[in-house]
Amino acid sequence: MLKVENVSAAYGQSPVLFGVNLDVADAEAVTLIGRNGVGKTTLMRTIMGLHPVSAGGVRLNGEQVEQEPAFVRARGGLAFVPQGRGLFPHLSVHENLLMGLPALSTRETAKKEIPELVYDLFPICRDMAGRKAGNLSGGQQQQVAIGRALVTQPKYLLLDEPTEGIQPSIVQEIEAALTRIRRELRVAVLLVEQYLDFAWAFAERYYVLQRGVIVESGHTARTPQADVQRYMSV
Amino acid sequence: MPRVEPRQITVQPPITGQETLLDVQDITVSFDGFRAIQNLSLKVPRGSLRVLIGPNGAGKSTLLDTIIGKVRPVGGRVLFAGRDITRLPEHVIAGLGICRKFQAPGVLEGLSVRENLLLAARKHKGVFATIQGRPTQAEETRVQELLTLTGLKGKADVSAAELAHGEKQWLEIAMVVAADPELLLLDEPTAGMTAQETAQTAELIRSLVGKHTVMVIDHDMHFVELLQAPITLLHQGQVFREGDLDTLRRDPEVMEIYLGRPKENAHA
Amino acid sequence: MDAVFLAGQMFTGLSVASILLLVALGLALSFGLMRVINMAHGELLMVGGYLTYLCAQQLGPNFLWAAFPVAFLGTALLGALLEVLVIRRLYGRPLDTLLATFGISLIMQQAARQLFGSTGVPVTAPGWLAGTLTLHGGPLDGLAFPHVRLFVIALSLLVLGSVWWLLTRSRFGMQVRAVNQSREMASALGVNTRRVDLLVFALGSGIAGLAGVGLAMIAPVNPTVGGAYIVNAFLVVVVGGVGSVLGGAVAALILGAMTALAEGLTSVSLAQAIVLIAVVAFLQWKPRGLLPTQSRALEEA
Amino acid sequence: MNAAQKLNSAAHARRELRNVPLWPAVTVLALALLPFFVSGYPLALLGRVLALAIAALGVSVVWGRTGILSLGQGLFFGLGGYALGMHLKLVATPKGELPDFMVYNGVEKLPWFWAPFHSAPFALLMVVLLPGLAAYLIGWLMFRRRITGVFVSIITQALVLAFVTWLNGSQGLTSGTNGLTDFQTVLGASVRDPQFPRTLYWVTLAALVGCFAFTSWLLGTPFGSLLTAVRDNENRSRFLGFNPAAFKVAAFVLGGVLAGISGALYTLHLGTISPAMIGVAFSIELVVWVALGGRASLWGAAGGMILGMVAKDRISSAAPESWLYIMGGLFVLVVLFLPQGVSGWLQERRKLTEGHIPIIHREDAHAQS
Amino acid sequence: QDTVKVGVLHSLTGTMAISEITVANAAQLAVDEINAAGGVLGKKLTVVKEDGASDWPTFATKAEKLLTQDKVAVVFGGWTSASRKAMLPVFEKNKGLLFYPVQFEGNECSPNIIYTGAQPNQQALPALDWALSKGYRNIFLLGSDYVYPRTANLILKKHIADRKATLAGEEYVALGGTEFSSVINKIKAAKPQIIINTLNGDSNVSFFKQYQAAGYSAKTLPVISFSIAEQEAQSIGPALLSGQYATWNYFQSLPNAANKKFVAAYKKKFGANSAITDPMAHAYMDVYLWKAAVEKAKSFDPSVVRKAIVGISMDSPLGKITVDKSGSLTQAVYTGQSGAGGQFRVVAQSKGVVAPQPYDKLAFPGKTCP
Ligand SMILES: Nc1ncnc2c1ncn2[C@@H]1O[C@H](COP(=O)(O)OP(=O)(O)OP(=O)(O)O)[C@@H](O)[C@H]1O
Ligand SMILES: Nc1ncnc2c1ncn2[C@@H]1O[C@H](COP(=O)(O)OP(=O)(O)OP(=O)(O)O)[C@@H](O)[C@H]1O
Ligand SMILES: NC(N)=O
Ligand SMILES: [Mg+2]
Ligand SMILES: [Mg+2]
Repeated sequence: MLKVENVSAAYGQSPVLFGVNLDVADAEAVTLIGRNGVGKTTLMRTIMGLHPVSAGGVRLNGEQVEQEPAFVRARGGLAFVPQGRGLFPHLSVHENLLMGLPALSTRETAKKEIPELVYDLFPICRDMAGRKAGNLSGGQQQQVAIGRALVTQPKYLLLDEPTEGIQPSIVQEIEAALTRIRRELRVAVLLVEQYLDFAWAFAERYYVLQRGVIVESGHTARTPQADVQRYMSV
Repeated sequence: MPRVEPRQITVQPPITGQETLLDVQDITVSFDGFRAIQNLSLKVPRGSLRVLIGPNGAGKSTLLDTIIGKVRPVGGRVLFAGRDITRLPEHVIAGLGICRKFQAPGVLEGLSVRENLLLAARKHKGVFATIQGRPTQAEETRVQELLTLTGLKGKADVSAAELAHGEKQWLEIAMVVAADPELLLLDEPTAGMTAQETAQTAELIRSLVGKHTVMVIDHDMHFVELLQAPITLLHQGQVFREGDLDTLRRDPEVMEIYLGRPKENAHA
Repeated sequence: MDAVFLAGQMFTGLSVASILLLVALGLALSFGLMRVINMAHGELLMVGGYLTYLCAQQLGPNFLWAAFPVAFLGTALLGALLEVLVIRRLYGRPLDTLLATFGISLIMQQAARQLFGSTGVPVTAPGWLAGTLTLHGGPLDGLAFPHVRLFVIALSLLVLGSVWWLLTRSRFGMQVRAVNQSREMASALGVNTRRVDLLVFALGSGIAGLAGVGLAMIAPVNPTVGGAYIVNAFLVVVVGGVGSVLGGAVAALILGAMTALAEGLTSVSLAQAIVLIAVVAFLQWKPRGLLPTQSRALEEA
Repeated sequence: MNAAQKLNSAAHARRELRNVPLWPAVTVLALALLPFFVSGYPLALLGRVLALAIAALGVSVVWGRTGILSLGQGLFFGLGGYALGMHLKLVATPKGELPDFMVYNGVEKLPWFWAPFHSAPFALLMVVLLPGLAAYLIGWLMFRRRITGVFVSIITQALVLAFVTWLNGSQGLTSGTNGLTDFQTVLGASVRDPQFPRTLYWVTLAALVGCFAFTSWLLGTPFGSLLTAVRDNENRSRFLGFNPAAFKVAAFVLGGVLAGISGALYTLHLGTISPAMIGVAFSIELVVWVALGGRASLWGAAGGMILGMVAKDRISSAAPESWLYIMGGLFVLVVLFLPQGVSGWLQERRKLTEGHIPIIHREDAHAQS
Repeated sequence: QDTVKVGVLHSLTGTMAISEITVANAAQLAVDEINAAGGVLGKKLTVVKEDGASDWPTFATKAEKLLTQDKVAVVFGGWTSASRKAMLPVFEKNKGLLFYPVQFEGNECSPNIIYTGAQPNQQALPALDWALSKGYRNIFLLGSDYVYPRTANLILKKHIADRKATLAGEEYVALGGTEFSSVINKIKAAKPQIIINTLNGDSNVSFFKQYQAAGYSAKTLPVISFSIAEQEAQSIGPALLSGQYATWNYFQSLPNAANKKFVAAYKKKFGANSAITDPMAHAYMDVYLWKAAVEKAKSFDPSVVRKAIVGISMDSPLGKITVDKSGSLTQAVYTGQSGAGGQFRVVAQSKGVVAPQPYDKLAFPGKTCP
């Protein structure tokens, strides 16, 4: 269970998140939606430990981790694919994938290698293994970034707008890949998306964030997209 | 305004019967031997709207890079209003009337949103001109309009560094529009936007066409549909197909390399 | 100019290059990888020199073998201390590291002055390093290679090889490069970035200590000796291409050869100005150094 | 629009400054009246540091505004100083004779580039023109080739070292390490006249005020925004049609000219100009004090220089054997705890008390490459 | 008031601190001794110590501070000629008095400076004479690149030509330079019989380390130095320097009684391992010289003291010295050979004392002090 309890966060003196509560059960798919600038990215970064909480807590597998640095959370099973992909531009694609391994350093049981599944899901990781990641096109980078997150063998995968700038066929592939990941690896996913179609097709539950506050949540199956559409309009 | 030098006007007739504004002739771009663009030719008539689609890595952004002088082709040339701009410095190309929105938003972080727009709207771009000239009334008005149009009015005096990703996206679009160039190059303008914002952007772009020439890259087929414009599909650095969206949607090869299964390209 | 003189100058070039390289390698780590502009690097060399002196005092003529580990560990520890107290708080602010480490260099100089006296301490190379290897007969009859110089060349090659291997061939090196490119993402992937930073800075400092041992054989050991090397060391890193160890090696060779040539043809005091101008001219041609690290992403962002 | 957001814009900060012209006026007036209450060494010291504050303005433009950390400001400072120094040396040399150091170095004829410095107007022109041209040339060579960040810092450092090495090595032409000393009269006024220190102080203050006013006016024009734009996103400004190199060169020239004026005045204050006062260490020191005061603001830069240099003088006299510990420690502490300098810290505090949003740009964007 | 302030202005930090700190110490020792013996004209001396920081303009500003703010009666200080030249206008303008303890190039005689270090004819020329007398006739001149070595060598070259000896070569290295490969290579090609060395500061350490590494020694190619004294010998390492020569007005090993007392007192105060050098001895003696002049003038007024000092003569650690009217000393010259312990054994000395000659007759004909 990944639990966000009453989290507030700020940039300097300007608050962005106000007491956000959210949870993701094991192997569950949850989507977080909301307009531009409401704080979705900030929340993801706060969960990952890349941005400090000003109040509240984050619980990972029952343990309070809001004071732990990001690498401890990564080792505890949290993986993050940021908006903008966050590849290491000067490292090759293969090296980028290898960089997922340090997260396994404290897990004795884990095999410390790149799972074959990654190549299966994203063949580009093999085809372009030697290229500098910074030189890939946007869509190519997105795939490598998700692949790299999988190398860490996460329990919870945080995805910040993974379909942004991806060609339609690969969006389908990513969607399929994410579904496979959930099914085969039983990884829980917290997905930030602007595209309700995709979000609704993929996730079981949803949260709506508005100006730093969760204003609604529920099950995608029971809520028509149209009901949340108003939160997305200007 | 670029001066058209007669001897450089191309002899080829424009496709749509209008004057050709952008004429990409047989360019090849190579990165350490990897050919991101191969012998690509493309003509865009003045006042038209052109959509560029294609798989990730097809070379769309690289094509724009080449037009604005960020990347130099190893072969071929780019004519703008009849003038060969292939080897001109970037700021000169921009000065001729080509402005681009980048895929990753590029705004001037140390300045306020308003200052970003004012600089983009400036007509005179030399060192001494900037020392002398305060913004003109026309520039101020234009900036006000754009602030309203893009919903950034409330953040006009906020430093651009503090904007969220999507807001930066809007700001950059507004900057390109404020620059009032002959040719606008927009690289994935709607990435990260909601459906409604996407529709707004399409409307904005359509309103520019005629007075301006616009080339748009995007992966969002809803958006592309709204633009109602001829489409060029690039693949592996070459023009793969040209046509309208419906034709392309029926093309099995296009589905294979780009659109995916027909049922689901609704959402993406 | 006769053949022996010319050959001698070529050896001078090699010898100068080896010193430049030795001094620059530590910087290539802290500056090239962590973007820390360590103006106290020269003072870390100085510490290496003083530690060599202490070894010589304690151990007599066979001090050299002890001096290497002692100087390496001693300066590495000092580097680690600096990292924890100061550098750690300045990542992402490269120009601020320059100012802070300049302050540190002043403190270290003054500390050395008060601990060891202002005059400097004598370190004499052991007997087996005192001789020369002299050619007899042939066109280069009389050409001499001082043992000390050969020793420094060997030392710099050894350090170069180790650093190159560590950075480009080891897992640790990969993590270092990753942290350098995005500290946040590296951390989000489970890398303890603080530890990596600490180790890299300590390692760079340790290498400065090793360089200090080599330099003590041919140069003074006193509170201000660091200043003599710092500018040239930065030039080597820059000309080589920031972040490129091999580029640094080539740059050191070129600078060394140029120095020797200019000193041979003009006067020694003019040569330095000539070399400095030549470096600036070179950067006109290759603004990012010999082997730059380039990427589309960095430029676009 | 809420008040909080309002203040964050640079434009607004400038407008606000113009609304409170009181305290600058008071400061200048107090400084102008000072010679009636203070004399001797304290006045000389203050005059000296006011001269250096002019160079600090240049550092603020070049570094704070444009993001170019030049570690070679000493070069331009020196050119201004030597331009004036050569004139003063010629004036102090009896007619028909060569400057003494040339005689001792076996030089028999006045070198060609010395001759025009007999003319005072020419020398004064050169105080501005020489550093300006040098900055133009160096800036053009560097920025045209898109050399950025630490590369610029290291190249400028190398250049100043080359200049100093050349000065030291060309004793017949430059008097080498000794530099130019023993001046007698300045534009007809004897440097030993008891009134001279006061006059010099006022001239320096006037020059500082003039340079300050000009620079702050310039930064208030769109040109100033362009410098920020170029600093934060060179590519963006380029693709908007501005030539970043031109703006960087312009800023660099301004910084160079200010350093040159500063160098000339400083030479008058000290009565000597020598390589020792323009080298690498001096150039770094300039930057450090500007950082202390706050590089982003002209007030901060000038104030930092004045306070820093006075503090250095006092501390080194009070503890001649251990002042380096204090100075070194000060550098470290300032950088650690006042990343935006004193002025940045004050501004942040003001915003805090008024409930505004402070934004700290931790990254020196230009230094990333 | 029963105290009077005196200034001590040397580089306590920076590159020159290597040489100057101990000189400041020697001046301090003399002041302490004088205070212990009752002071000067019944007044105790208080030292105002300032750091010139190896930076010439700082010498000027600190001198100005000492004169105008502290109002010291006299300043003891300076090492490099550049620092002296920077201070000179300050002393002339404020009518102060500076005692300068180091050998220099001559060509200067300010009424406000007492030059007690050697003039060229009290060090460089006697050294040349000695070398020629030993049969070393092909000479290489090596120096730091600044005014003293350049001018000293200018004078030496005139005399080398005048004496029909030959100049094998001439090379200068920037102050603080540490790389001597090329220089040694050039020396090798020039095949001199002796090197006259005017390197200053820590360049000497580098030079001698690399000179020895290249296979040279005092036996194969002797070096006679003007800036290497007991202290430098200590930091170079006495072994490296063994057998080499230096010319000075003073060596720690001089057997006179005043020197024995001075050496013992210095070691007592600053440590038994201290090495004592010519500039230190000059600085120590300068304070006594000033005391003698003040007592003769019965005034602390610098201009009165300056007049009174001419003709004063005393027994000092350097032996008997006299102040001539140009404000320089008449003093003896010694050439010493370095031994294993870092001490110099006197191998030659001038016949009696040598009068100062601020302007060399051959190099700068017709020039004299006013
Ligand atoms: N570095 C920063 N400094 C100050 N404010 C910031 C910073 N980054 C973001 N903000 C502000 O925080 C708020 C939330 O930003 P965030 O990036 O979390 O939004 P988002 O929901 O992810 O938006 P988008 O959909 O556009 O990615 C925005 O109002 C933004 O202006
Ligand atoms: N600077 C570069 N160095 C090396 N390869 C590059 C560089 N820039 C682009 N490429 C390569 O050229 C190809 C085309 O890239 P480009 O960015 O133009 O694709 P795109 O069509 O814009 O893709 P996307 O839709 O993902 O943005 C890609 O394979 C990319 O890896
Ligand atoms: N006078 C000297 N040694 O500089
Ligand atoms: Mg976001
Ligand atoms: Mg693209």
